[in-house]
Amino acid sequence: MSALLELRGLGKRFGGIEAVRDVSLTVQPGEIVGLIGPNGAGKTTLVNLITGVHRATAGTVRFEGADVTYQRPHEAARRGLARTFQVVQPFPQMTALENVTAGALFAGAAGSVAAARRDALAQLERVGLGAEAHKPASILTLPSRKRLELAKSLAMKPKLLLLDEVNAGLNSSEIDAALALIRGIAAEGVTLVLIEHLMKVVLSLSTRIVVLHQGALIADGPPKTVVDDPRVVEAYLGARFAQRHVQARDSHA
Amino acid sequence: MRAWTLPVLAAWIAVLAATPFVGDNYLVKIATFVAFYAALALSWNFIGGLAGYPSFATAAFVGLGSYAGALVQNAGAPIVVAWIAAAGVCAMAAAALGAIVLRLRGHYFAIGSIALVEILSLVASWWSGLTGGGEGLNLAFLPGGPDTIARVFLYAMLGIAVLALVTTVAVTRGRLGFGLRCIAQNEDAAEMVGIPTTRYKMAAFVLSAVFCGAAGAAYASWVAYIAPSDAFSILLTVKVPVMVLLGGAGTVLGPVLGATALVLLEETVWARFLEFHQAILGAVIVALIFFLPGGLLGLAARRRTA
Amino acid sequence: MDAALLAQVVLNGLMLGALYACIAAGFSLVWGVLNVIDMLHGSLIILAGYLTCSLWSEWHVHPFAALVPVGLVLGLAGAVLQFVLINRVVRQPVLTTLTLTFGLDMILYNVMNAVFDATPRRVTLDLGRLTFGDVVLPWDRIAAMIVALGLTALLYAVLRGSKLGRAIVAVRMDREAATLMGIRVPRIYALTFGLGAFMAGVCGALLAIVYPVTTNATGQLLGKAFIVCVVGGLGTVPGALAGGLALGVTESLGSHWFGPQAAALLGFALMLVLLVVRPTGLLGRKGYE
Amino acid sequence: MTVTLTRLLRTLGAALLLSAPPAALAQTLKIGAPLALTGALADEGRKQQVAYDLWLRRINAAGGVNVGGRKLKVELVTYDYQTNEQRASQIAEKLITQDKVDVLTAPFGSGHTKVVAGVAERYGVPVVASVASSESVFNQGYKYLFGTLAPNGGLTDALVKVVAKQLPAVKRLAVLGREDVFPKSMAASMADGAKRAGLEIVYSELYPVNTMDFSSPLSKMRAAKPDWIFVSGYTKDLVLARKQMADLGVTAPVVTMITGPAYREFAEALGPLAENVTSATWWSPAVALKSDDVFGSTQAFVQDFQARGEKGEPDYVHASAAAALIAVQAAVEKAGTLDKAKVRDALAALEIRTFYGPIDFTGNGMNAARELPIIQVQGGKAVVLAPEALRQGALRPVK
Repeated sequence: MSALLELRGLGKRFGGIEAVRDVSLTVQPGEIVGLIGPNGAGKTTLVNLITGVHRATAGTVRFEGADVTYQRPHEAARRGLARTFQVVQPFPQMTALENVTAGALFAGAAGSVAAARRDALAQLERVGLGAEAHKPASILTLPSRKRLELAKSLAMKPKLLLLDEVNAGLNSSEIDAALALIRGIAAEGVTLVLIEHLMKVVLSLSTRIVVLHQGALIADGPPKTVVDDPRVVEAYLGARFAQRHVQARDSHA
Repeated sequence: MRAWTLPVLAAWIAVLAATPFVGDNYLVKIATFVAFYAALALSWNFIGGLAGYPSFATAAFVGLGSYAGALVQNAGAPIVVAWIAAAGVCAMAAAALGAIVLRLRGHYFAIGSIALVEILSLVASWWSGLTGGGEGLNLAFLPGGPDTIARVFLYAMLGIAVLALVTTVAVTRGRLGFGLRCIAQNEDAAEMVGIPTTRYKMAAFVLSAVFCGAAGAAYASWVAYIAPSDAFSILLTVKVPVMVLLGGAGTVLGPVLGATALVLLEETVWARFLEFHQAILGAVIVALIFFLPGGLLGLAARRRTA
Repeated sequence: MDAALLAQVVLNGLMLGALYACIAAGFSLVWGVLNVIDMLHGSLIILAGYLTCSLWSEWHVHPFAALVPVGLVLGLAGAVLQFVLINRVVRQPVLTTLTLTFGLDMILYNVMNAVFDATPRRVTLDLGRLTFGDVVLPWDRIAAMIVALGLTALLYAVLRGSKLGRAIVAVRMDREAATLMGIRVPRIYALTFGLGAFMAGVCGALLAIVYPVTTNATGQLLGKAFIVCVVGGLGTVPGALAGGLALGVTESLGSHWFGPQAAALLGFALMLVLLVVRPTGLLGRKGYE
Repeated sequence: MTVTLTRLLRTLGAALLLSAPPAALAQTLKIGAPLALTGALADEGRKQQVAYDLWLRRINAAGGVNVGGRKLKVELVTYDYQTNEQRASQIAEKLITQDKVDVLTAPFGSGHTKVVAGVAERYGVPVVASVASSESVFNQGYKYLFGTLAPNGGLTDALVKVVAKQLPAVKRLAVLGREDVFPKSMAASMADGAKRAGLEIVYSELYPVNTMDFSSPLSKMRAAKPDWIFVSGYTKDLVLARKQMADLGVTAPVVTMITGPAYREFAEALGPLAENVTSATWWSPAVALKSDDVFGSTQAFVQDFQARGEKGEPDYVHASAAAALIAVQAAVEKAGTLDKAKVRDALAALEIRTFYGPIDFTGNGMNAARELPIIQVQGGKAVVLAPEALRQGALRPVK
């Protein structure tokens, strides 16, 4: 089975700044990849490159084998490459149901508006927003809006879903509920990429972790080894801390 | 769409269609202008009401339709053929011009669309070889008594308005309408959920030109003479969006209601206040902005939920 | 084509451009700060022209003396209008604010027609001209250049030097943050619109010498202001000046080579090209679309 | 259906019906006049209104129009069409169908005249235009459209003759015309007349309707070193062009501006700059004619004009507008009936002498061509240079 998503030498330069530098990465179907890295590491830029929001200045993006480097965002969505937004982007005056219907109707390619509406209602109930279906999206609480975003992404029938800090701003009980939901999505065979800061979420869900630092990949492997990799520690906590961490680990070994 | 929209529209069509049998030709002429402006308001609603792009290009397509229709009619084609040809020309022009102005948003789109009116007006007056320039262009004086001609053009304009209405209902209920509403509220998010925003905006812009083209061509056949400054009128290009605002933007009934109300208002106000009718219409527009933000339909909705 | 004629045409363009800059200065400020397209701007300029003509014909007040007083009168009126009316919808989308100012323009247009009637009138004053060989520079156009530079310098001084100016810039950059800093935004909006109306007043007073003042001209003035703002770009002080000069020279050369009708077309074409290629305009800054 | 909506629509509908006037009064001659009282042509519209009123007072003072032995009072029904084409066509329909007028006068604008004529032709209602002088207004084969102005070709021929006789050295003509019905045909017939008279056209361009600046065309014109500068346009254009000619040092022995000098506003707005600017016109108060119309003579018309409190002297627009109603009166009296077809035929066959000049409508409805007065602003007033019978002064070169 060829890779679902394949990045080769991907780069993005904004004038002088190189936000993403020479990233090569493949994602197999069914994987749950945690994409982590300190703030400003280029995580969201990378997502924007994959989904066509920004045009890559170097390298290629392949999805299901096809070269989609210069695809437009709506083409990515229709190909089953969906993403959620760090800052939730609803259609403010539309109801929650209509927001999700939009996903079902276009990327989800529902036969008709009515069919899309039915799909949407099912997804809303699934994420527990069935009651708020007819409320305008703008008055939903943050957790509800995050779940709305999830429901919309599901309605788009994605093959690969990029969850960009979907748990940001949630308290611990809300995170547990979100985790359960995400596990359910993965169980349905949707490949996931979690862009996250919360180690609890990343470690408990990811089958593999990729670390981005100053636009470049510095680690890629199972969660346990990556977390201990000195370069990752250094990226997050600074060089001095990294040495002490290594000495402490060697002294225990 | 509200439950009572279709019956109200049916009544509106019936009343206009009945004017030749209940009133004199002057009443028929007013009804014809109501239908003419309803067609323009419905056209504007695709791009301004649904997609939320404040277009001031209406007069550009009405004028282009007048000239295209006149040239085709003068080349010997029957009038209805000329009107259809004019609609086609405007569709193509909208596609070409849309590729330029639709890349802009908000204020810049508004300014870009007004520029289209001025540019086409200048081209029409400069290209005198084809359009007669400032001297204007004559059209054949159609045979037929005043009553027949009055009815022909009432039903012509009403026909174009009904076509625009049917298209509006189809679009509003369908995928395109839903997509345009998403674009209006958050264009980036719309792109993200899989809406090909460029193509949808282009479709709305073309739809906003097609019926204007046909109405402009029908108007040219009716008046039998067109000239650049009247064909491409800035007053018309601002009055049409005001009509949709007055009725209620983004709805099916709004444009029809707004066009009817403003034409009748101009009739009654103009006849009464000779000296200050323009100031009074200005005051009506200002009042509309403050007291009727959702337009007449907004009023109806507020009453229902209050 | 000899050099003198080319020099004359380019100078004509620059002087015409200076006039365009005066016309657009206030409009550009209101658009840049309040994000409002002020359809009233053309009528304000013509109103100032009528006032100056009356001052000249009734009391022989020299237009240059009338520049500031007429400007202040309009500035005050503009500030009150903004505070009472436009402020209530200033955050609405462009369609609302543009339609509102269009309605107000219809009222002002009708009142001016009733009070002054549409007969073109002018300050019959010949300021003479400067000649260098074949090249001629009319003094009233030179005055326009000076006033244009003056308005730009005034705007620069106000925005950079004064407390009001810094408040305007703050409001332009981030309305919410400005409010948090204790800036009474509605008052700043009123003063900004007032400043814009003041500039329209000064321009109108100057125009009374150069052009016949009639209500028929309000549309053309607005059209030029649109182009100048797009070409020059919003959000910078010299934007209107740059846009005006660019448009003036383009029209002058265009008319010389391709005829007057082509020149008008060229002006709009220049705008459309810049709208697409550089929506921020020649000097404009990001974030003012 | 919400209460507010139905109430609003009902009040609008009722108001519309109220605006239709009550049934026609007893037999009167009803003349419909669409006038531009607001909008771009408000100035010119008011001139027509004043002229119509002067005639109306005279005719009703004389007891009315003599139709088949009965004296009928005259009623003038006017509406403001706001210099708006759509409004002009609506008003024409309203005047004909609701006010049931017997005859129409035409609006000021040439284009708007053609639109009103189109409506009137279909109803068979005679229309008399007072300010349409280019053939292109009369080229739709309308049988019910007439115009009191003689074709503007006559103007330029008279101009060329005067200049050739009084300043024979003038050979190089520059033409700057406005891209608009009347001014464009004036520029074309001027160039044509000059060529026929052997003059050389050294510069010729058209400027767009909303021009705000003439510096570029005038600079190009100066380089062509003309000795006769011809500019056509509306008062606003001509005032601006004349001022910018002074600004840029563009001059020539003969400066002709059509029809600037014919208007009092031209000289007032320009002051000294208006001196020695020539024009051709269809009428001048200096044309002292006796006439068998309600006024009797040119002086009487001028006195009525000033008695009404109007400033200065009447210009050709006033005279031509009054002449239009004189023609209507003469036709109705000749036809002896208000039957529109018969009044139309009477108009076509009309040959009368009025204070404004002879009226003899030709095939396409325009008044017959005739020797038109050439005027020049001298001492702030329009002085007649030709024809010989009316000469008040000689052609002075521009300083």
